[in-house]
Amino acid sequence: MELLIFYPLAGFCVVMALGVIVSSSPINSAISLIAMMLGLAGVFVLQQAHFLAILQVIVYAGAIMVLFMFVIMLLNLKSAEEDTWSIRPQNTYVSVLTGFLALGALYKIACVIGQAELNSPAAVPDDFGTVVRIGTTLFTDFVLPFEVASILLLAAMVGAVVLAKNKID
Amino acid sequence: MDGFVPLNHYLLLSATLFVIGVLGVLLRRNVIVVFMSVEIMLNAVNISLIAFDHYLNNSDGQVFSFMVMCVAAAEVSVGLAIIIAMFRNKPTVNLDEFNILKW
Amino acid sequence: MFLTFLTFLPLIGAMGLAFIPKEKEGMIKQVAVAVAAADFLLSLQLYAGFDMSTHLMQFEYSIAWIPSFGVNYHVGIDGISLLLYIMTTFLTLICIIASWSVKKRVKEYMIAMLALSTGMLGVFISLDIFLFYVFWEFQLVPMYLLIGIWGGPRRIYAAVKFFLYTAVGSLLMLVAIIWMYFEVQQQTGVLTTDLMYITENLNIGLDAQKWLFMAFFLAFAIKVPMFPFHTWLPDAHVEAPTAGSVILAGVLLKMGTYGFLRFNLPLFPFASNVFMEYIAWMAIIGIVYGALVAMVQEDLKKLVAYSSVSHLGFVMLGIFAFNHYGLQGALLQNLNHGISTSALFLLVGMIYDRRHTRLISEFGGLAKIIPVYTICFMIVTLSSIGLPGTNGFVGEFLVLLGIFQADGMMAMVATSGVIFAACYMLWMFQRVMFLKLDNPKNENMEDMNCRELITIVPLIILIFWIGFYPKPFMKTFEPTVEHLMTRVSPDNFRPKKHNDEHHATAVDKHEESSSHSEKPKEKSHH
Amino acid sequence: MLNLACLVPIFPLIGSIINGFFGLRIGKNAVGKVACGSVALSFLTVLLMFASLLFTPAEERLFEQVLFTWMAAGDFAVEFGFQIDPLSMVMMLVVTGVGSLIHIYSIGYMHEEYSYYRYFAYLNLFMFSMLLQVKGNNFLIMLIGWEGVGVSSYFLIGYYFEKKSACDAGVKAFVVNRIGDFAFLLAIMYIFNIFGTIDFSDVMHMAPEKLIYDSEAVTIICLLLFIGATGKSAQIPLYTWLPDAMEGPTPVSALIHAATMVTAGVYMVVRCNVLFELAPLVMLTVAFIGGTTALMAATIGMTQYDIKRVLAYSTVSQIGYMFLACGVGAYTAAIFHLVTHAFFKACLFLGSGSVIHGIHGEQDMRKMGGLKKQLPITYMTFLISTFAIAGIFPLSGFFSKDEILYHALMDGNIILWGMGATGALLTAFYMFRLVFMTFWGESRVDPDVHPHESPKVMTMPLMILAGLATVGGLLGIPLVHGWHALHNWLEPVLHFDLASALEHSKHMLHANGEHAPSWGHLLVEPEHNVWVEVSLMLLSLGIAITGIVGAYYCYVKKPDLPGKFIKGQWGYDLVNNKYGIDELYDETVVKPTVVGSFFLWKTADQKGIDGGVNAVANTIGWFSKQARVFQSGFVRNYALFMVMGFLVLLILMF
Repeated sequence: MELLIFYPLAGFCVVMALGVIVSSSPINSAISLIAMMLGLAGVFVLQQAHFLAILQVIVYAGAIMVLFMFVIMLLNLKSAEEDTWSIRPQNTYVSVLTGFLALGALYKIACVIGQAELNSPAAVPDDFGTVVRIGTTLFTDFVLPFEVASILLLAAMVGAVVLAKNKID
Repeated sequence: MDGFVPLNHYLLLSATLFVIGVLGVLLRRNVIVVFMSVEIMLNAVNISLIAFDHYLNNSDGQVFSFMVMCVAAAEVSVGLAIIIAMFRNKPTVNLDEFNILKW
Repeated sequence: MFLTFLTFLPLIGAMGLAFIPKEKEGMIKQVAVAVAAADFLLSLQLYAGFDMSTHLMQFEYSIAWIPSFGVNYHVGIDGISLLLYIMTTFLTLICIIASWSVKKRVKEYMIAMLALSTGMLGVFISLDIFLFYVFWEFQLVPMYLLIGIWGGPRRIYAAVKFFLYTAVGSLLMLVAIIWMYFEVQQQTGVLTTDLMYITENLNIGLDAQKWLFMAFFLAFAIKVPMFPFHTWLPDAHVEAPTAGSVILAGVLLKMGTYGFLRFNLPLFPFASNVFMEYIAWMAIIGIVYGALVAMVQEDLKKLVAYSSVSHLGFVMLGIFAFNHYGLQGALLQNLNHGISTSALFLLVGMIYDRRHTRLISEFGGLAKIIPVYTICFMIVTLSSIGLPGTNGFVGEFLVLLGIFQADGMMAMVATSGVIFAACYMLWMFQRVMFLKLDNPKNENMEDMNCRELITIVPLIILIFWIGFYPKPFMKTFEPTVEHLMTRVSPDNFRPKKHNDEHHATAVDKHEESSSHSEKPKEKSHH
Repeated sequence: MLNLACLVPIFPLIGSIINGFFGLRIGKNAVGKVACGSVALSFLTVLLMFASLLFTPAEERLFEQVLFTWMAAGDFAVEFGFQIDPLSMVMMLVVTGVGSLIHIYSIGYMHEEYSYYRYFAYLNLFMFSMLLQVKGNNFLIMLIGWEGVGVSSYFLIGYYFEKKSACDAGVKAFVVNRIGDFAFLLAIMYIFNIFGTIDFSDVMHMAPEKLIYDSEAVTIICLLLFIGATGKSAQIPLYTWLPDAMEGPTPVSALIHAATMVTAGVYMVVRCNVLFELAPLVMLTVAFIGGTTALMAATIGMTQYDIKRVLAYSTVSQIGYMFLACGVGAYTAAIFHLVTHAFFKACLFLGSGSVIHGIHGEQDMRKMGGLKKQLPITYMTFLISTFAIAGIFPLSGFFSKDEILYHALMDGNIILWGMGATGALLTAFYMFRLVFMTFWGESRVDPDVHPHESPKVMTMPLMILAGLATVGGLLGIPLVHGWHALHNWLEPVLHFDLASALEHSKHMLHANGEHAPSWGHLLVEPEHNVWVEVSLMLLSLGIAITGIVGAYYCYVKKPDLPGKFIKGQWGYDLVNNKYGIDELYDETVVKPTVVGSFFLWKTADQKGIDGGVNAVANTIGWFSKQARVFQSGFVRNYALFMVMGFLVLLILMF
């Protein structure tokens, strides 16, 4: 039952991820990425990580990707920017070579992963993956990292504002 | 096979997505697409974290994923700001054009 | 300890210079001269305290430096290095005085000169191979800077060429050093880089000797430079500033010949004998070749550089004659070349300062306007030709005498270099000093000033001193040569013709037959 | 008294140093005084020494003074020492005596020169070297002087250094001399190899015991020594420098290129007479080279118009006579001729200098003529010397030349005598051609020039030398046994016992297991036949007079005859071009050397060796360029390659 849901979802994610890196237009990439994020949210749900699945949709597919789309629109990008790259043949060779190498590596990884013995999930309590459970952990064991993360976000915000300002003076 | 997805399937998915992300980062010239590929990689890691969590009955991984998302958000906001700043100096998003630091 | 003090005094001086503000050029120069002069005067003390009756190391000082590797700071001098050492301090002083006309980055220049001095002095006193290697490489850097910063238009090319050539050679030497280091540990169980210990205790097989000899040979032959490895020299000389050329000719090249005497001969006596003939021929080719090429040069410095190749051919020939005359002649010729070629470079530098060109065709008729300069130039030229009565002759004659004992044919070809020397030097002299003064730019040239005279006169005095009374110089290396001879003498490696027993050490017959020339010509009829 | 020996060369050295360094400051007068004074002092010292040597018994007339050990290495040790024996005494007397006169003459001759001091510094330096050369007690000291005179001659020839021809001549002289020195150097080394010493007296003493008569070793040594001598003494094949050397001031030609330096080769051969006696083959060579040179130079001398060049070829020719004498073993005759030649040739050169001085620097004989009225003293002295050189009784040249011819016939063979006699004929001819063209006939002098007699300071030396040229023959009165003063004087030096030498050689050959050829015939002394000598004298006198008459006929009676005679003759052209030897050397030696050197520099050195090194560098550079693809400067590319590497590793390792 889970398998039946998992395989289409996983396949969908992989296809969309590939779509991100092969499509020549950044808009297409971005849309593929959104689709992949949504697919991943599904995978999260499968693993009982409901809270994160929601976050995935809200933060990634919502906020981050909107930002991407916004920038793409702002810069008014066309898809013809890859010309110089593909003109040089050795770049193509390198790409293909890297692709094959990646496949080979993936195969190796798969072999290693195949040895993993956990075939079924542990018995999890009901509140696994809920806001309560995550929140408790977050605010007890990981309170310091949490605060640090908030500072990071603050810094990022300030940084982004400063960088994006018209003139730096 | 009792209907559960084995852990290694998740890990394989994670690895595949990660490799795709890596390829994107390495092979694409468009800085925005590169950024997106980074996001793919981050997500791929998230899958692993959550899968392990589920199979080991532990919530720490989810907290980690949470952090990863935080970082991703911060990174994207700053990164895109940098891209905009760069674009102002040189109207292109082709990474090869940004070579003033090249020897 | 005294030796250490002397060696590092210039470096200390250089550090002191670092604290003087660079605007005070006068003060910088004065301090540099003071340090160099002190070093020179103190180094004369070495001669005074030197025991001329022994070949053993003197003024020895040894202290553990890197105990875990068995590296010692071990210094000392013997007859081979004593005069080279004093000459180094002497030429450093002269060079610093001669560098008064340097305008660019005076402070850095003086620091480089003094540091260079320490590096060179260190090479001559090191009795530990590791220490030797450190100094050997150390002195490259200031020299590289001297050429690269204060040199002529193609200075970078020349500096890099100089550096690379030398580095290539010395890397092979490093390999050989490491090999010996491990070998001596295997054989005696002692982990040491001490040269004296290795020389006495290391027993190197014949094939290994050959390889090691080659490795050291390459390093030193490039430095000397011997015939096919010489092309860095003209470039380096032409581009180097005057003082750089002087030091290069006067001291750096001597390090090559010194290396042969300190390492190749004592460490690999057998291989030395095997290669003797080839090296002697290379040296002879160098003599004739250098002279011929010098003849057609258009640039004064290049001419002198090629004449260096020729002169150092004599030195190498003397070393590889393997007899007293040759070795003593080579050691003396080493000094002579340092004196006369340095003087030539100084003199060329002087007209370069005035006219900013060294092309022979730009000059002519200088004898009329700068007579004192002409006299000095003439004397130095004659010394370089090897006129009897000047220093050049004594060394050259002993070398030729030595090689004549070994092989009359070689002596004949080598002696022809004497003719060519006259050709190129006199022709050059004529084109620069004589003929009509037809280049109007030369008309207002000033004659030598007091400072320049100070740099040249001591060299001229030495030219005649060694020419007429070389004994004070030659007696310093007599015992050392004696000792070296007993070690490398070909008789050790050739079967005694009249005796049945072959008590030659460590020789297999195969090598024997392939590598030796016949006995010297008929000695006398009994 | 003989201890003064070391002072003799030192005076001129001091003079040279004073003049060289302070010459401009002390003024011309003082310079002249210093220069002449130093040489005169040397001359006086030599006279004192001569006197004391004269009163030493003949067998003890060998005095060595060792100052210090010059160089020493192993068992090789050279002393810086002097040797005073009759031979060196003669040379010293000639050198300092003639030298003093020429110095005095130079005061007048060079008076107009700006760099007067330089001239005298060189001249004194020359005296120093020359004295060192004739006094040295071993080969190396001799070599110091030997090369020292070469250098001074280089400077003096190139004294007018603004003239290119003068400079070239100087360099040529030095380099050609160096070729000789090269051989000399090899000879010295060979001698040391055999004897273990290079001291003259030791070597000469040991030579009969250590060298086999006519063996390879002694032949090579003597040949090398002789090549050295040909360089210095301007003999075939190394004679070409001497005519060019006439670019120097005339007193220099007189002192260096006539009286003293060029005879050094003769001195050396005589000094090594023991060695040469052991090498009959070389002796023959020496004799033939000498004879050929005498003949050839004389022919060239007949065609020259430059007054100094005629004298130069005459010098070459006369030195050829000396070598001819050496070659037949008549060393006394050689030295005798050396001495008389020094007198009359110095006089001739100084006389020609006086002529040149009198007509303001003109050297071409075609622009002279009829000068005997204007230059009476010069003319008289010149004439006397010319008679002397032509060999007219009773002037000095007659005696010395005759002795040589006699020995050439008796100890040598008829060919050598024939060469000498022909040479004598030619000598008389060209010398009188010179006199007639210069002093007789119509004046062809430039009308603007008013010839004038030279000042006293110049004519005095001329007269003294002419006097010496007249009476010099008394040194060696022939015919009467025991009256040959020079022969008696030199006897201790030239004494050589051939019989015992041959005995030693035999022993050595036997020890080596070889058989000695029979040398018995060598020991037969030719008989001294007075009547042969007298008839030869008359014959040569006749020859000389024939030459003179011939010259008179051609140049006074019918001055247009030579012009007609020589027209279109290939032989004349050949001789006039000096047999093309200079051109031959230029083509076969000088040019190939220069071209070869250029080739070595441009092709072998820059393209070959340096090119090879650069090729290595370029190869490495090429590989680096290929590797540069990996170093694009883009961090992403580096990351790509890192990852590729990582992936490869991953694939390979797991």
